[in-house]
Amino acid sequence: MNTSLNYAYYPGCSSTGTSIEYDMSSRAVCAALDIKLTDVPDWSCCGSTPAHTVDHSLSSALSARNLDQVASMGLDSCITPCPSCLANLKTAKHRMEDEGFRDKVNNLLDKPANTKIETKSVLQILVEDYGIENIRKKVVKPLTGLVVGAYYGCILNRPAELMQFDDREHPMAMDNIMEALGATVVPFPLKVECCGASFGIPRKDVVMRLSGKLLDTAKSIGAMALVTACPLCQMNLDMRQDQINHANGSHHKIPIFYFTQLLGLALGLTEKELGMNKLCVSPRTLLDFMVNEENIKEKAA
Amino acid sequence: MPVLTGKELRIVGFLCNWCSYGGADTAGIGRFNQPTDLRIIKVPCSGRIDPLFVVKALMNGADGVLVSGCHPRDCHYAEGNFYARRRLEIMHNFLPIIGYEPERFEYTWVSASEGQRWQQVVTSFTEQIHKLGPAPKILGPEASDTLSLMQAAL
Amino acid sequence: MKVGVFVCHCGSNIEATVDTAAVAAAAREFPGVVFATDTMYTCSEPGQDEIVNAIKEHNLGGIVVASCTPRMHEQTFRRTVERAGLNKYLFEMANIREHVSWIGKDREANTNKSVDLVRMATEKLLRNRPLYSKKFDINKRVLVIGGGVAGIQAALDCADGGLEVVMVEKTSTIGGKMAKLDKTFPTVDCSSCILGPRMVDVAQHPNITLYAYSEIEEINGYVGNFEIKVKKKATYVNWDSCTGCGICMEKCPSKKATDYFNEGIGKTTAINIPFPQAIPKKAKIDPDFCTKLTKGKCGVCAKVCPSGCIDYEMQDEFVTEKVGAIVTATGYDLFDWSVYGEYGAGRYPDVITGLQYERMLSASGPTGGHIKRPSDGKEPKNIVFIQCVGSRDKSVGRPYCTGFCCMYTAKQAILTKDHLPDSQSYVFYMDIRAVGKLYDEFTRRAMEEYDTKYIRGRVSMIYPKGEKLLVRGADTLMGSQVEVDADLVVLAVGAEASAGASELAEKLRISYDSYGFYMEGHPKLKPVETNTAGVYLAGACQGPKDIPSSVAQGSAAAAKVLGLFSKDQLESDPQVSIVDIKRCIGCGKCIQTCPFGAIKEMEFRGMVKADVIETICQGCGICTSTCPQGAIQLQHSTDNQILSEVNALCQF
Amino acid sequence: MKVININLSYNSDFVTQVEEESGQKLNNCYQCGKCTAGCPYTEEYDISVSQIMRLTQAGQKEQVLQANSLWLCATCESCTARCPNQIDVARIMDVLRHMARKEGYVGTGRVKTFWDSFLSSVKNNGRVFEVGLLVNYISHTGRFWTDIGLGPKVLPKGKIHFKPTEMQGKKEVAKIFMRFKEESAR
Repeated sequence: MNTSLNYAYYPGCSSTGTSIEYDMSSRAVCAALDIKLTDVPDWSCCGSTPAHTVDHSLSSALSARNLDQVASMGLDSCITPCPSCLANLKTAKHRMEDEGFRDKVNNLLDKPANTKIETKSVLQILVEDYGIENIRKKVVKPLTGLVVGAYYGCILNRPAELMQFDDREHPMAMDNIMEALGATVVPFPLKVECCGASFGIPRKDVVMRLSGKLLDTAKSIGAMALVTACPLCQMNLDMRQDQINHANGSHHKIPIFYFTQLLGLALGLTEKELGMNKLCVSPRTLLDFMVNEENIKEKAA
Repeated sequence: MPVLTGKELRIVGFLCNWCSYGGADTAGIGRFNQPTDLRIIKVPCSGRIDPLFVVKALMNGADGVLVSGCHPRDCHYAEGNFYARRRLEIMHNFLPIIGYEPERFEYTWVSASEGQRWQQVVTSFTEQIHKLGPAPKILGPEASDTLSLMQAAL
Repeated sequence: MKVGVFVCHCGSNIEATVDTAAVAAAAREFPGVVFATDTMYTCSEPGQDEIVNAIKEHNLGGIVVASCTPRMHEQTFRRTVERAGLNKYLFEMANIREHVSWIGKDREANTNKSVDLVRMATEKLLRNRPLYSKKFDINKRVLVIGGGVAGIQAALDCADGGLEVVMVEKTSTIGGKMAKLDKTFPTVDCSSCILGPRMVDVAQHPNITLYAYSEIEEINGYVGNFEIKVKKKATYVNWDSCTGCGICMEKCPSKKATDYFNEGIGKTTAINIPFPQAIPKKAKIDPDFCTKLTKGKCGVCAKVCPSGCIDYEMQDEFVTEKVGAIVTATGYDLFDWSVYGEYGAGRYPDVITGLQYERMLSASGPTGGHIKRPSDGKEPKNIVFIQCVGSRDKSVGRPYCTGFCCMYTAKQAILTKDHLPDSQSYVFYMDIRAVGKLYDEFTRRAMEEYDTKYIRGRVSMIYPKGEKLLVRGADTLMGSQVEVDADLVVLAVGAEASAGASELAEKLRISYDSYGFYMEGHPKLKPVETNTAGVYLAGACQGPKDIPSSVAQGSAAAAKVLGLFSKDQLESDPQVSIVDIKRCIGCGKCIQTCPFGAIKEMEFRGMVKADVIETICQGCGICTSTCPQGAIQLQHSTDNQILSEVNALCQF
Repeated sequence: MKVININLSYNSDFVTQVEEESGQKLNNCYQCGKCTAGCPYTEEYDISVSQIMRLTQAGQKEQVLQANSLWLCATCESCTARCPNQIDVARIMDVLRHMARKEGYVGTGRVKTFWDSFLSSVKNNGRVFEVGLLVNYISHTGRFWTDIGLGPKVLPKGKIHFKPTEMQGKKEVAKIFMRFKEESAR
C-alpha cells in the first residue's frame, strides 16, 4: 500500500470488557498493516439495541454525540469493529438527514451535532480500502490445515440499503480473507442467522437454542473453528459454549475466533497481542496443530 | 369560457397519438386523479410539433406547455421523437430571450401503458406552473416582432 | 359549415362529474354551431340515429361528439356520419371521459374543461376538408415470428386458409416451451404427443416456409407491404443435405456443450440436434464448444457425416421476404431466480426450476424420465415445490402474477407421485390461481387423491443440512414457522418478457409495457391487434399465458390476418401529406427527413418540387414541421388546424 | 375463542400512528408469512410476526401491544431483508415496542428490565459497565444470576472489571437521558 490509511476508531463499550480481545487484535492488525487508528476522543455508548427499543430519538442522540466527536477531530468518517455500534451510528446519520427528526434529536443534546459522518466496519475497510490481495502479500504464517467457517451474524450486512456492504444473504468478506490467509474455508450455511443477540442474560434459553444450532451446523460441515466479526456473536458462541453444551446435551469444543485474531496470527503477531488467551474455548490444540501442519508442509517443500 | 379564475392556469399539452395520448387514456381508465388545468391537443407524432406551436401557445396566453411523446427508440414512425426533441431543445433555449421562464415548457416521454407515470407528469408539471404563476403576456407589435424573431431563429 | 355537437352522458360515466347539458348550451354559442344537445349513450343505436337525423334535419356539414377517447369510438362515429352522407373526416371528437370525467371530481372545473375541449374540436372541424382514401395492392403473405405453440397455431391456420406463411424461429427447432414439457394440465396428456404432429404439419405444409435458427434483422414498409430482412445464423451444417441421422452427435468428442433444450440438466455435444422430435431435424454446431472452431483441431463430424454437409467456414446469411402482415409470437422467458440469495442463488444443485423438472420427468429427457437429484443421482423422497418465485414480488421488480405456475406445480406434484409412489410432495403457496375449465378440480385432485401437502405461506430460507436441504417456511393458517427436510426443491419460477422483446418491438414499431410485454390494441376489444396496422400478437409475448390461451390467441391472430387479406386491395389512410406546388421551393428538406422515403423529387415547369407518394406516406407529419415554407401539409393535421386548436384554448 | 367485530374493534388512530412513526404502509402486507418463516424468534413468540402485522393492519391495538413477541424481537432484520413488499417489518416492531412501553405494557418483564438496566448503566457511566449492569439487573429481577457459572471462566481472563472505565463526557450523556425523560413526560 503506497497511500497510508488513516481512520478515527470507535471501540464500543464491550471492547473494554467481554470483547477486549477483538479490540486488541483489531488494533494490532491495523498497526501491522500500517493502518493508523486514532480513538474517538471521550467516546460514549452508541445506545446499542436497548436504546432503539425505547425510542429512536434517544438512540440517535446517544450515537449522534459520538459522530459529533468524530467531526470535532476534523474527520468525516470513522470505523468500528462492532456491528451493533456500526448499525446505530449509520442509522443515526441516515435518520438525521430528516429535518424534523434532527431537531428532535438535537433537543436532547448539549449542542446540535454534526452527524455527516460515514461509519464503516473494520472488516469493510480491510476488504475495500486495504484489499484482500494486499493482505495476501503480507501473510508470513499461513493458517495451514485450518478448516474454518465464517459466521457474520444478522446485522453486519442488513438492512442492505443501510449497510451498503457485501451480500445480505451470502456475505463473503471473511470467507475471502480466511482463504487469503491459507485456511480451508467451508461454506457456512447459516452465515446471517441470529445467534440470540443480547438475550444471553434475560432469556438464556433463546441463546442456547439459536447459538446451539449454529454450533451444530459448524460441526456438521466439519469446521474446526468459526470466525466472527461481532462481540455478541462471539460471546454467545464462545463464553456460553459450555452452557449450550449443558443445555442441549452437546459436546462442542469449537474455538470461536474474531477474524482479526486469525488475521493477526497469519501476519506473524504474537498470541498475546491478539488476546488468544482471552478466549473461553481454548484454541491451544488448534493453534499447535496449525504450526505443526505448516512445518510438515515446509519439510515436504 | 375563461380559465376558472384563481383556480386554474392555462396549460396546453401536445401529445403523440400513439403513446402519451394513450397513456393519458390509461390514466383515465385507471381513475388516476389529476389537476384540471391541462388541455390536450392530439398530434399524430411528436415529430409533427412545430416549435412555433409552443411559442404561439405561450404568446396567446398559455402559462405552460407540455409536450409528451414516445420513449426514445420506441417511436411509431421510427425517428419522429428524435426530430421533435432536437427542434424543441433549440426552441427551449430561446424562451428566456423572449421573456419566458424555461420551466414553462417541458418535454417528456410517456408510453401508452404508463398511466401512473402520466398522472405524476401532469401533477408535477401543473404544480411547477402554479409556482411560476401566470405567464407574461406579449401584446401588439412586440408580439409580431417576437414571432418573426423566433421564426427566423427556428 | 353548419356544425352539430353531441355531448354524451355515457350513462353516469361522464354526467356524474360533468354538466353535459351546460356543455351543450355553451357549445350553441360557438361560431358555426347550429345544433347542440346532450345524449345518454351517443354510441348506442338510438344515439347514432339521433346524429343521422340531426344531419338531415339541420343539414349539418360536420359533427363534434364529446364523449370517450377517439381510440374507443372514432371509427364508430365516422361510419355514422358516412351513413348520413357526410365525408367521414368531417367529424371530430372531444375526449371528455378519459381526459376529464374520470380523472377528477370537481364538477365545475370538469364542465369548464369540457367546454374548452368542445370548442377546440369545433374550431378544428371548421377547417376540416373531405378526404378520400386510395386503394392499393397488398401482398397476401404473412410472417410469423416465433415457433412456439402460439406461432405454430397461427401459422397453420393461415396456411390452411390458403395464405403463404413465412415462419422465423430463433432456436434451431420449433416447439418453444411446450416442446420441453412432459405432460400438460389439467388433462395430463403428453405434451409432445399433441404438439409433435402440429410441428410436423408446419414442416410439411406446402404454404409454410420455415427459417429456424434465424432472427429478424430489419423490418420496413407498412400494412400490406412489409419487407423483412431475416438473418439465418450460421449452423456450420448444410441443412439442404443434412438428413438428421445423428451420427455426428454420436461421434462428437466435445460433450461439454450447454444443453439449452434440457435447461442445463446434463450436457450435450458441440454438434447437436436438440431433441429427437426436433423440427427441422437438422444438426447445428455450437461454436463456443466446437474444438474445430475454437482451436482449429478435431473435424470428426466432417469425417463421419455421410452426406458431407459440415461446413466450418459457414457465415451468417441474409434473406429478404415480402409479406403483408406480421404475427408476433415470441413467447416468454423464465425470470432469473438467482437474485434470491435466501434460496441459494443457484449454489445448491438440488434446487431446480420447474422447467428443469419437466425435462427430468420427460421420457426423452436427460434422465430418461427418472427423477434424480442432480447432486448425487439419488431418488428424492421429500420434494418441496415453492410457488411465486419471481412472481407477485415487488422486491425483485416482478409484482405481477404469472398465472400458470399454480397449475403446472399441481401437475408436477401429481406426476411426481406417479413416478415415485413413495414420495411426498409439499407445495408452499400464497393463493391458488386455478381459474379455467377443470383447473380448480385439478388442483383439488393433487391434494385429495395424490395427498400433496399444500402449505399456505412463503419460504424464507433454504440451506443444506447434511445430504438434505432444510426448507424453512411459514404456514400462515397455523400461524407458525414450519420446516421441511427436502431431498429436492423445485421452484415455480415466473415468466418475464423474452430476451430481446423490446428490440424486436422497436423494429415492429409496436409498444410494450414496462416489463417488456407487448401492448395490445385495446385491453378488451383488440386483444391480438397492436396499434400498428398489420401487426398482430399471439401468446405470451403479450403477457404470461398458458397453452389453451396461447393457442386461442394464435387462431385469433390468424383470423385477423385472413380477414385483412379477404380484400384484394386495402384503402390507404388519406391523412397524408400533400405539397402546395406554388409554395414549394424544392429545398428537399422534407425528402431528407421522411422516415419512409415517401417523398420524391419531381419536375414542374422546369423547377424541382417535392411530391408525396400517397400509399407510402404514413402520416407522421415530420415533413410538415420541417418545411420552411409550410408548403407541405399533413392533411387533417395541418398547421392551420392545430393552430386553430391552440387559439381556441389560448385567447387571453 | 374471542369473536372480533371487525369494524367496531378497528382502531384507526392506532393504525395511523404506526404508519406515521414507522413510515411504512400496512396495507402493503399481503400476509405471505415470509417474515414469520425467517424469524429466528418465532419459537419464543406468543404471536408470530406475520400475525402481528395482520392484527396491526386490522387495528387490534390491545392484542398487539400485549404481545410478548414485541419484547423478544432482537431486530435481526431477517423480516425486513426478505419482505417481498419491501416493508421494514423490524422498524414496525420497534415502533410497536415504543407504544407498548408508553402505554405501560411490560410484556416479557425480564427483557425490558435488562434493557432498562443496560440504559441506566449508560446513563450513569456514559458507557456500559458490564458488571454494574448485571448487579442492577439481578437486583431488579431479584432472580439468582443463572450465569454465575461463567464467573470462574471469565474472571481470570481479565475481561471483567469491577470499576467502570472513566470518561469526562458522562454528564453530557446523563443529560441526554434527562432531557429525553422530560420530553416524553410532555
